[in-house]
Amino acid sequence: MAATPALSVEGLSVEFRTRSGIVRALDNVSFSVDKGETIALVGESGSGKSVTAYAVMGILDPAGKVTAGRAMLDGLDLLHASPSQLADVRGRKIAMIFQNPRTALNPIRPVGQQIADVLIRHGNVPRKEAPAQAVEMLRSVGITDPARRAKAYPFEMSGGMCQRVMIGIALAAKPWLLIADEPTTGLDVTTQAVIMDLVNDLASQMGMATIFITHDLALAGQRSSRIVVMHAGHVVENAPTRELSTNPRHPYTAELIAATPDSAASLDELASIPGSLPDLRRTDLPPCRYSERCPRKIDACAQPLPYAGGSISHIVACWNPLPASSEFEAKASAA
Amino acid sequence: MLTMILKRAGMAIPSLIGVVIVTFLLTRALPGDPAAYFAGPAATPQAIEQVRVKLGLDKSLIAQFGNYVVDLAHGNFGTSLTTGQPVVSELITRLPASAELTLLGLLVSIIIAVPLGILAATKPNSLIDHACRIATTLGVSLPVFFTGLILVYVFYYQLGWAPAPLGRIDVFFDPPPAYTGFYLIDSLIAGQPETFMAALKQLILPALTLGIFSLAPIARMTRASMLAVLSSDFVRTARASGLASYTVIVTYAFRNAMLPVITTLGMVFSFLLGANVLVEKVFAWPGIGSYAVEALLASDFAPVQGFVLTMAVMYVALNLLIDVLYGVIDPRVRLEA
Amino acid sequence: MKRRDFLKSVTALTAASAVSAPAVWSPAKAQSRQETLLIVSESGPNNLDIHGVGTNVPGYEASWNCYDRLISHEMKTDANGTPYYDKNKFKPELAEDMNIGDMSVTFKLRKDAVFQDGTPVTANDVKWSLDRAVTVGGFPTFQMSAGSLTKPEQFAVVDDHTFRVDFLKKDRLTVPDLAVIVPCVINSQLVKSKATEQDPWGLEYTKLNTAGSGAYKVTNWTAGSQVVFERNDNWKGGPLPKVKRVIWRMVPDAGNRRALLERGDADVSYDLPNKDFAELKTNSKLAIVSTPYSNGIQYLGMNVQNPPFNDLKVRQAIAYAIPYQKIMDAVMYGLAKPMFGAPADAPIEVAWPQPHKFNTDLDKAKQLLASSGASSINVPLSFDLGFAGVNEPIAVLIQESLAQIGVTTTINKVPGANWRTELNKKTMPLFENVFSGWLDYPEYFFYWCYHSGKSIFNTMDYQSPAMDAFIDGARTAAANGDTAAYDKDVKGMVDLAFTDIPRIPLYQPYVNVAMQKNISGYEYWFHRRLDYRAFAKG
Amino acid sequence: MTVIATTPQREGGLAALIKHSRYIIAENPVTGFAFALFVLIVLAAILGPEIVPYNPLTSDTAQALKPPSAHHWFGTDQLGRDVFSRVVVATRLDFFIAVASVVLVFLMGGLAGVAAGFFGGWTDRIVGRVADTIMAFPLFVLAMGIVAALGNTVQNIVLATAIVNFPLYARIARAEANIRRDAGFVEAARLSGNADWRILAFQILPNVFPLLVVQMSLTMGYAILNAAGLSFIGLGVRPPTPEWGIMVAEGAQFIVSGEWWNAAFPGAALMVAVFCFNLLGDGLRDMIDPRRRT
Repeated sequence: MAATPALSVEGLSVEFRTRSGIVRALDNVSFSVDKGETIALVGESGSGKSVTAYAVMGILDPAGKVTAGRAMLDGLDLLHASPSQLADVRGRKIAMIFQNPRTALNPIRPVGQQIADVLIRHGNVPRKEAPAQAVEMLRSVGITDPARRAKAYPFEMSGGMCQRVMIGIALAAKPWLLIADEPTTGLDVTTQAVIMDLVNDLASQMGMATIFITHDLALAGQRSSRIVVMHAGHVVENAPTRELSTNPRHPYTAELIAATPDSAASLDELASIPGSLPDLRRTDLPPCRYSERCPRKIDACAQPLPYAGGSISHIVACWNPLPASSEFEAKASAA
Repeated sequence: MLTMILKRAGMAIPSLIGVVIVTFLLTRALPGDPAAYFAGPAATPQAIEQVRVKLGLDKSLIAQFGNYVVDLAHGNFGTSLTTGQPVVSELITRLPASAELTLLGLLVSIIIAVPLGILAATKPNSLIDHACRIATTLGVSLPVFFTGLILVYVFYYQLGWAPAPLGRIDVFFDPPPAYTGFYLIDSLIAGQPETFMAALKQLILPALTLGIFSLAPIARMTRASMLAVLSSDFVRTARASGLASYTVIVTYAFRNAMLPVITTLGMVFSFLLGANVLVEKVFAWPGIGSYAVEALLASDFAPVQGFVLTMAVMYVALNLLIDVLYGVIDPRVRLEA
Repeated sequence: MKRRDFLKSVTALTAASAVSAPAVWSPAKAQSRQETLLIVSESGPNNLDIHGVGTNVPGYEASWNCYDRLISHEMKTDANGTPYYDKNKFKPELAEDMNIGDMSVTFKLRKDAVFQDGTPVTANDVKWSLDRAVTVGGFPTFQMSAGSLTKPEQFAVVDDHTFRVDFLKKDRLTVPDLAVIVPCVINSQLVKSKATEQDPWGLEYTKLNTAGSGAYKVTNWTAGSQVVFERNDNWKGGPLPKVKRVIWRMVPDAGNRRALLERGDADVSYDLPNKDFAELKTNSKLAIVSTPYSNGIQYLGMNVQNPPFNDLKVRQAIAYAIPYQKIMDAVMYGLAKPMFGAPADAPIEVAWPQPHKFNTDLDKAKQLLASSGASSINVPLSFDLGFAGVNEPIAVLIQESLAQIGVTTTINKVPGANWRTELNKKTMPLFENVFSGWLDYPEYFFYWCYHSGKSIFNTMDYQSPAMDAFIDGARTAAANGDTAAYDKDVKGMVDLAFTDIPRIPLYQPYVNVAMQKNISGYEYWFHRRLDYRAFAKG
Repeated sequence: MTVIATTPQREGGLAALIKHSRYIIAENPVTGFAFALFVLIVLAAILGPEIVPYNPLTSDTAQALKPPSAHHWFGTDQLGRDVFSRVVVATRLDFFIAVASVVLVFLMGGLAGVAAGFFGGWTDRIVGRVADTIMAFPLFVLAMGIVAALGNTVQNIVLATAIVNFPLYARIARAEANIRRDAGFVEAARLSGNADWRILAFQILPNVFPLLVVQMSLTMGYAILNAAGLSFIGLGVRPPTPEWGIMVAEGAQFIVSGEWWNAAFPGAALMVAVFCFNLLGDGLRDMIDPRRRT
């Protein structure tokens, strides 16, 4: 694995103190993303993918607490960095865009000004040049007539345009890593494709690592080189896209693929996954949180999860994974 | 923007009419009989009857109301029997006194309560949050006149720091020329720094009294609205893009949180106008509140009606001002109006 | 060191430093401060003209100082050395000379007297002013009638500087009635020029402006907050006053008024609670002068026409059940002359006010109540909210004491404006009130308080032909100078008032005035207001 | 960022409440403290007259204006009455004024508002106009006018406080009722044949009630302050009944002359009560809905 990891998350665990008890949102989550690589964090809503991103960015809800783990970015452990260190890194080295663009922008401040704020803060751009550079930024994210648009307010722009502005804000200081938390979910399909192309083009131009968080396995497949599947706060499988789609080892991933409509499969073949995510407040959670819904459950599943299962590049946390197909086995063990 | 203002003003007309009717009935329900009061201590029944006719109180209620409305249309608020002067001129001289005191009280309250509210919101349920809440609630827990009396006792009587509670300006200073009626502004216009200082010193204690009394609603509203804004998506984006905490909290969060706070300011201002009736009594302030109270106790209708109507108009004007301010702060309102 | 003394020493310390011309005054202001007298009181005038409709008591003070009258009173000194108006000796003011004939009195006016706008004072002004007083109605007209001055025809202009008043009937009160506040001399040219047909006497103008020849004129009046008087330098009515300017500020809160005095920011105040006066007397910083109300009594009145107080025994029971001494101590702090507890054998004097023989004796009260056969009594005890400072604690003490003899009362606070209406109705069963007459003569007091005529001050609705006979007899005896008949009638009316006891005198209140040590020249007048003309500062 | 997919199965009602309030108290000690104060006040209101050392009404002029001492913990007032007994006994009257005002304003304002929100049309317009008219009045002067016109009995003070607060309650109730008017469960209730008033009483009101409860605690504080203000200008409770407001107003004249305890102790009691009610209001709001803006 030649490329140095832009970000490596090791053993991340997060808990939330809520009115009705302690929620163990994340348990021992580990993955890494290399410079220029785009990986996808995939899972049902509530699987902890966004929590991971917020934990890494240090913008967890006040009730949330990182209880274990590290997130190394350029030698700095984000999880234990001081607020000022974090403030310097956020926006400059690591940036994030969110799901519903219109509410994610300041409603009473012109969009150009919002980009200029980041430029002034991180891009050490002098105050009087910031507005011009912001207009340039708007142009680079594909907004037509950026000079006029810069003075407009978010409510005067479409969802797609707002998303472009958000991307402009995120990439203003040319960060190393961009986390995109379901950036296109709120948009129509055509805009969705345009935005995703934009993100990929800019990422490759800047050699930027990208973590693409989505619940849409198909979309993840098209846009990322590696997929990390999460279930109820656990990373259950982490493998290159093609290998994962053709040879899913974890029963949950297989179920997910079966439940994802692609051009080939017809509607009625879609299987729905039985049961639902376990309540993470329970104190009697089994080590493998999928076991209660897993058809391949065996006695071993009561043991603490193995993390080294499968090859280096294809990790699966399961005592009774699906058999590895011949094609990948040889290559994996060799590397 | 203009259409919005006219629309709001239009909507306020029915409530103004309501105020006129209710005040008229309320003053007529006052037990005192002004004719007897103003016929003097040893008046014989005929003398009282003579005064009653002079005041036009012998006519039927409807006729009296008719005359009252006609007078009102001509801007004639009638004459106050307690002070013997036309109500209009009294209101003109006294309204700035009360407005200046109440506005300064509000300013003091904002300067203290808003930062407290923001501080409390940024660290919810922390020690500071509770301390802020306790401090501001203490302010509102004491009757305003008692706070005033304690402040006078401590800062004037014992320590001598504050000037004598003798009204708007030191006895031996002549008030500044009356351009606006606001001593502070007038003395600045007239370029009299010494008068400005004298007037300011007199204002400190009463404004502080009013300020303390209105800390709680403003601080509570600022905290609640800041809490809501701080948990919104765009603040999360601002934090995620590493903006300085000052920018996030003040430029991004607070500017959005100001909107509901401003509406509270409107309500608090009209609340304070009522409360400063007592502060005016404690600080011998020649304001509109103490004027109305004396008139009410003496069952002197004209000033009470004049006072309440002025307050109603001010209340409507205040709400219009708030709408305009809304427009200034929130482009959505401005562009949609 | 008791806590209160400690506080007092602290205040004495801080106040002392304040009095010695605090550094804040710039020289110009220090000089003007020296020539200005600052008076603080609870309420201010509602009209500058004594003839105005509904002019209140503070209004009297403005009129007294800004207008002159034909005659005024000489000064004598009372028991504790305070100058006290001599009710029997008159001194010239606008009239140089006065000679009283059989049925008239003729005045010679000063030649040099001028009004404040420079026009000379003539007999026509005097005629116009007195005609005005007897025709505007209300209190001024009633006060003139007290001295049998009722018709304009009585007033005759002999020549520019001679003026005659003809008597309708002989009345000893006529001449003194010309020295009270009401018959003041007004600048008739000026006021007539401001009059209109609905307001022939120019009452609207004189309400807001002073148009007289007095020692002071009002230069600024913002009702309810301040009145400013400037000295009229060419005043001829007497020696030129020393105080150049008088500022009279309304400070509603009694506590603040006391603080202003103690810190030396105010020069004079006269309506502090008795407790403050009593305490200020003991500390050395301020000069306190207490003078009994001339011809004034605080009393507990009962409506004698309706049960239960139409029964004499019930009234006597109440008279024995009142906690007189408690009232003197806890409410008046000794600053009043007791009107109760005279020894049983003490003879009735030819004077008023004088104490009655009742005192607190609950057993006697219970016996009287039992023998009266009155069933359980439950009545409201009303008083004027305007004077709650004194009336309320008295009411609470009386309520508690009456409860012990089975009489239950509920306290009823009546706002100032409605107090006169309630009095006029003469329906209140039990109430506290104070009455004092300007003319200090017993028959004058009894004529308004005990005579069966329809006066508002006969609040008890007391109708007694015997009492009327005594009062009328005394008035005619006084007019004819028949002292023997006069003494017999006065003793008769006082004795009847104490046996019928329609109202129970409690005490004769004091007029208390607190002044800084450097203020002198306070004089006690029948109207009990301040006379700025005699004051001096420094 | 959804945290809980499924809600936990229903624990026993009471257990949930205790766990829930324990969480609130732990989370927010101030509300806990306020609740303790509230209990203290209620106790003083109930037991007051029985446990006080002196009869609050007997005067003893020999003992007038004595500073706090062993027999008179709070000293004595102008007529020698024990200030401590009067302050404790006054709790009952002040608590009554607070509760009565709040119940009255809830009935008047709350119901009118709910009716306006639910029925809309004419009711809405009338209630709206009445609320606007009252809002346009300077609050305290309106209260004074009512008490001056009708006489200063306790009932009139309560009525004045209720009328002055009517617009606030009407507005809150109307907004809540308006939102819930077309809510699913209301439609369901209507479809299953419930008459309008039944829907109002059993569906809408229970939902509006929690928010009004928050406002009611604030109004309790306001009611006592209002009574005190009225006493200061002579329109308060009739003497000699002990009530904090009038005791503070009468005691105020003794501050300058050094007898501070006359006003200080009733003032402190009043402050503690209003302080407790306000904090309780904040606490209740957090318990019901932390983000809801009043």
